[in-house]
Amino acid sequence: MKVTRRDWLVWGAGATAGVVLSPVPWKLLGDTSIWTQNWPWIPQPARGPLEVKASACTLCPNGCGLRVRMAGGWPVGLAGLRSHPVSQGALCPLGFGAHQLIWHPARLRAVRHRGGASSWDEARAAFVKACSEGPVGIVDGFPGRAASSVFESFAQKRNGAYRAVLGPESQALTPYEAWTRVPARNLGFDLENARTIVSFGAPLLDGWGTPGRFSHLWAERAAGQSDPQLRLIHVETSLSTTGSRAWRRIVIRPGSEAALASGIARVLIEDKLVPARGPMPLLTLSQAAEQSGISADAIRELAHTMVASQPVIAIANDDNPAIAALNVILGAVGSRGGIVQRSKPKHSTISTADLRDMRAVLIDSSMPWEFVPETRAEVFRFAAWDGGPTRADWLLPTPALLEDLTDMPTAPASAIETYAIAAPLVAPPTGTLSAAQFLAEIDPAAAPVEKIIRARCDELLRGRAGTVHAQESTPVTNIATAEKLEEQLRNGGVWVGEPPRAAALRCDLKEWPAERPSKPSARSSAWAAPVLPPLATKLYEESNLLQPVPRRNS
Amino acid sequence: MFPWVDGFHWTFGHILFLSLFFAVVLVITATLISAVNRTVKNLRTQSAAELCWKSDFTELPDTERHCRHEIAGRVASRMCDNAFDCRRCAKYADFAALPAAGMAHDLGLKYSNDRFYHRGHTWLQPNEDGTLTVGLDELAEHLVGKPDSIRMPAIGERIETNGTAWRMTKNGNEIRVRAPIEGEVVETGGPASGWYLKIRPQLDPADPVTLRHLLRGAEVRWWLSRELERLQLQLRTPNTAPSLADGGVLVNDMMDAIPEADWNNVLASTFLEA
Amino acid sequence: MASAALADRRWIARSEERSSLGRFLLWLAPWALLLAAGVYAGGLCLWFGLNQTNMDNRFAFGLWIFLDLSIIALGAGAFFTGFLVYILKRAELKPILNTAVVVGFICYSGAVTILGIDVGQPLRSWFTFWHPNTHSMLTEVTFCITCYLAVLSLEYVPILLRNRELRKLPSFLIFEHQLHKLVPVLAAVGTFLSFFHQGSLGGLYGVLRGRPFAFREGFLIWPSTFFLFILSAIAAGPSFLMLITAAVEKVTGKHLVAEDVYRRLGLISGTLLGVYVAAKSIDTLIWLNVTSAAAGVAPWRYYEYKPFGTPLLFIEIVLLGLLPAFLLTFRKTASRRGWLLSAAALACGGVLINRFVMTVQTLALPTLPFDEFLTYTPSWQEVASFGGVIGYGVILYSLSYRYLPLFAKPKGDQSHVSLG
Amino acid sequence: MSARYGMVIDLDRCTGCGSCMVACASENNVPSLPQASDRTGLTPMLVRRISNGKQDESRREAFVPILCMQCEHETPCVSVCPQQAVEVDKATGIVMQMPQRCLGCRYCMTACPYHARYFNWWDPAWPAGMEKSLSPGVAVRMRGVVEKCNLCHGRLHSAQEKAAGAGKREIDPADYVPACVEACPTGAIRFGNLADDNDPVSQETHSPEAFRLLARIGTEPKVFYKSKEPWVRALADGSGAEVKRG
Repeated sequence: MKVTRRDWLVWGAGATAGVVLSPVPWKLLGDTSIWTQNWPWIPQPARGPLEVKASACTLCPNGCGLRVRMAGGWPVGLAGLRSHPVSQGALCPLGFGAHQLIWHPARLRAVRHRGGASSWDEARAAFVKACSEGPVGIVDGFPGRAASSVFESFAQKRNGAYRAVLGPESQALTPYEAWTRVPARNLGFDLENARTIVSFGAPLLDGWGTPGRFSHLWAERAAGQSDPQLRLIHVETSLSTTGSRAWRRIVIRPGSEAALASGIARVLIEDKLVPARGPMPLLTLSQAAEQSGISADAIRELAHTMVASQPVIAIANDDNPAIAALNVILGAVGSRGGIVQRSKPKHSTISTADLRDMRAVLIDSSMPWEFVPETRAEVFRFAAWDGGPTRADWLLPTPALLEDLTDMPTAPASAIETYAIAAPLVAPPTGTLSAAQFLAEIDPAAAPVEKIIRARCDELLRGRAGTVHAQESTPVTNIATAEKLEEQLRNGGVWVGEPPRAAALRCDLKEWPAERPSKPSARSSAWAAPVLPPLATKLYEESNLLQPVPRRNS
Repeated sequence: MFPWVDGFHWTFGHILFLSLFFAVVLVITATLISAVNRTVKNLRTQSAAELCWKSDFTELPDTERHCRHEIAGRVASRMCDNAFDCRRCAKYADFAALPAAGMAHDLGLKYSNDRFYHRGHTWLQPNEDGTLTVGLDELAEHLVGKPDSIRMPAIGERIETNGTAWRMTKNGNEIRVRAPIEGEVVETGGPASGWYLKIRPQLDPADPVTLRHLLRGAEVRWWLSRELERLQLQLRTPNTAPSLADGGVLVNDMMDAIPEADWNNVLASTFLEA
Repeated sequence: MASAALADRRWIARSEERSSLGRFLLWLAPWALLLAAGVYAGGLCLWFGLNQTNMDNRFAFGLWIFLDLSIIALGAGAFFTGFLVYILKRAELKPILNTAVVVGFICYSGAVTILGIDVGQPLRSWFTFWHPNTHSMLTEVTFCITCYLAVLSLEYVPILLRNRELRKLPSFLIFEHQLHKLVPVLAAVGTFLSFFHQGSLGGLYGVLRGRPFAFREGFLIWPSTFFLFILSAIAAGPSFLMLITAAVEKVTGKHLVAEDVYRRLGLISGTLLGVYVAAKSIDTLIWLNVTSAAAGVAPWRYYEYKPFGTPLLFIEIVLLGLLPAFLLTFRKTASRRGWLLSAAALACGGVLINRFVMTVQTLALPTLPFDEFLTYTPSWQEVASFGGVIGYGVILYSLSYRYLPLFAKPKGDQSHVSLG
Repeated sequence: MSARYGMVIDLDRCTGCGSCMVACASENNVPSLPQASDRTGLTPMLVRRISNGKQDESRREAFVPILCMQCEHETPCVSVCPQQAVEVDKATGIVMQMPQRCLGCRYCMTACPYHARYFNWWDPAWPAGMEKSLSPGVAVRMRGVVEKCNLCHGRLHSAQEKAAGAGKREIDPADYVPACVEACPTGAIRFGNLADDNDPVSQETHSPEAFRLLARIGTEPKVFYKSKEPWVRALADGSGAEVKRG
């Protein structure tokens, strides 16, 4: 029969009706909708036994205690370790996302020489050659580690220079070195016992020192109280988080912290608020007021408030001597709730040789990415991540946190001495070496990190002092062998020394140090890694909480 | 939605809401189904042709729906409202009684007084044996000439008044010829035989009402002259103008003679297509 | 071309005069372009997700919802005319019944299409039928709109089947005939559904106690916006029909509808608009003095944010409410085509503003005291997809006008024959 | 017996460090998409900086952690969801979001006065290998659905499993602590069972310093705030016009 247009119309109509009435389209709809609920390309979390391990964060010198949740052999979550005596279960916001840094797109996975691809052999050859041609400088961000002593001894042998670059917390303690003859690394702020804390721009609540330490103090003794046990007076040039949360907030002209300190000191002495312990500042009160941009009365009022509730301590955000001198006037040096000596000075020979004269400079991964040595030497830059353009001839990939064996000595500015070990929880990517491992390969005679750590545990054991804080705390005297001690520490235990003997610190300040304006610190926060955890980057971008930092790698 | 679906609660809200919803769905589907159902029934019974015709009739342009009595000059102006089925027309008798107009002038068309003419240009002639012969009238024959193909109904098939009698094609035009009367096909002819169908009518042809709806006698001439006028208007093209201007003799096989004309419309109005 | 023109002519009713095929296609071309752009933009949104739009967590609804609400309100003419003709037996409106159905079908199908793009997981849209939450206004809307779209399609079918070629199939013609006889039932169902979903669309915002600017007290489960939306929709629907019809007459240069039909529509539209404006004013007063105070917000604070503010309120209620209501009912103005149409335009504008205020302004205003007033500009994808709907509408309407009996012939009622 | 988990957030203790945000995102497998902005990102826990509007020395700032308030009465998002993708868990009082049932109509987002709901505008994605760091027990949400804080339901689940393993009915409260609570260095966010009158947190909600955001719209959140500072307490009702976003 002949097919006419009419037939087509009828069939078309019939077909449409038929299909719609049949279950086929609905079944298809159902299946597709279920399919959309798990697209094949949506990542699924790892299955596998969940285990929790304790360790220490190695991204900054504060070495907060880490509780690492692991699934399928990979870290899937970080949290603070409550048993840690200093960090007390807290982490900085960056720390909570740090386990993802292992996978950061900017992770360095191969040796690079002046932007081009290279190999460890070439790097090693170049470094050995450099060593044979002249002295090498080694720059360390977290002094006092086993790795640091590897650096130190290597530099010594090559009569090079070992240079430890300190964060603002430690820098604030350097002026006392001259007056107390105790190296800054053995000093600390006894915040725990202070009643009044005057911070000259130090971001006490925003990345100063060990995050958990001051925030706990503040939360327990100050937060929201009109007359707090712990009075936080924050001197700053523009509103900061710490300022907004402080008990009192003083706004001064940029760079006039020293002037204000002098003014306060003058008032303290003139009004006999303190027994005269030191020289009179050079600045007059009116000069101080004029420089700092607040009235003389305000300075006087501030001085009176400071001594109203003692002990009182002033904390600078740099190595400004005037503020240190203020502490001397306040009698805060060597007294409870002031600047205390937390440990005996160890014989350390920090050479003062200048990096400029070096043939080669090795920068450890513990140094912030921004750090660029003022030298024309060949620069060997160790880092786990590429933080963007920098002046380095060699980029050498190192293990990241949780991948490398590191010991973490006392945190900067801490009043008590601690010692922790971060044991590797996951294998580092192939082709990564830490600076210490690199040097050990070159100088097999030198003691490797493992040996030094063991030696230190042995030392701690022989010292018969202190306690190891883990789930339960054990006095060192109850620990049989160094192996046992090291094992405990490797499992996240923290050794804590005896409380500091404050009186033991003697300080004599002849004349008031020369005025100089405070310089903004080289290291704004303790964070040392070249990149941020992606989630932290997200936090910066998706909230008005924190300002994006230039270091960010997206 | 259903008790067995996760998350279903037997709350008043659910019951009220869903019963309302299903009621609505039910009504809609019921409407659809009943429409389909009735359609099928109509198609099965014979009423389909009538329904279609009535629907088509309403779509005819006004000019093609004038009452036969107006054409015959009995009334001034009247539109048919019975779809050309005078058997149903209540007013028929009254109009038929009125005097018709005088003789129209002679046309070039032959038509016989003993034939009945349908508005769809078929004629019908009663035979002695009670059957009726159906053919295409002269105007239509002139128009179509020799059709390319013809589809005749099967013998014994029933056809309906104004339904399809047979189909023809010419130069790609589908032509559906409407049946002048209902009945059963007893024999089929064709152009050659001068007639197309022999029908045994359903009703008695002797009964005057049976063929009342068909034109006869003088009416036919008036009607044909109107149809010619229409053709003149529709086919007014240079080469045809003279042949029709004076109602002169129609050329044979006009569809071949004047292919450029709008035959779709011409045929539609000739064979009463919507 | 000639043969195409002939073929095209076969599909056009014999008694109708239509422009040449060429001119018709020329007319369609720009709209087809618009439609194509819309399809492309919509495709982008479906394939790459809603990040293609400028909506965000705060502006979770944007241009699309605003325009959906608007065209659904304007499409209300369809059900309301049906209601008047079949339920209230107002035969004089029959001439525009078919065009009303087509306009309604276009509005609703367009809105539903856009909603399909607007949801994040279109493939799961049917979940609403599977796990309906009967407390949600959106469930009501989804159910009603789906059903009503079905109704509109059923009402559209008879018009479609009366096309000159399609009718040649007896089955189609009979089906048309039978369906047409049942259309009153559909009209009744449509009325029921429309009253509900027009209302629920208003309820959508009225129930948001989290948005004090939109939240309204109400009657039983229905906030006052429920009833206001119904009123404004049935008030604007006839006006929109007038505008469409007038536009078609302008474009085709034909006189399609008797003057008194316009006046009748105007009167209906104007009267309802008057009632609406009164109700709306009372509602606004209650909100200003009672509702918002109960929610602990200073109502006038909401009107401090520019560009929205009290001027918008004035425009919505007086300029685009009271004024057209007056113009449409007042004999002197209503009898003048120009006045009538501009009044109708104002009325439609009023409904648009109202839908805009309810959707966009509600989201722009802060709820938390430390929120800010946010603004949002739709992305080109959003605009284009909606342009597509407009293109689709014009094309579908033009086709319907060309090939279907949209405007029943002026001579009496011929739209359908009754048996015997 | 059924619990009513809730929080008291001491705004005086909040230093705005953001630890809770990162901890939350990490725990709940929130992707860190570079293309996301402050208006299109997923921040189930969002700390917002507010100030008393002053610009001089008297300017004070505070930080308000915003998360799902777990509204108890006429929960706005629950009643509006067209397909029951949001429900209040009777046993815990937690407002549960079921992403696999959500069709992404975002009506709940317009309903939430706290802007605590977020839409997945993009496909979730992580840098190569980083998916290994996803926290187990929390499914990744697909594009086109709404999500929000569910008080670390994954942790509740594992706590329940642990309890069941030990043959106990009730979970040990120590086993169920949301990530943000665990992360807060100042203990500003406190979490507890408000149905238990002996729970210190439940008692804290009755302190005169405690308040709820937009309490007057009557959604009765189970997340309380407290502060001694009057200007911060002005947040309690929407009329705190003097409080501006930082």
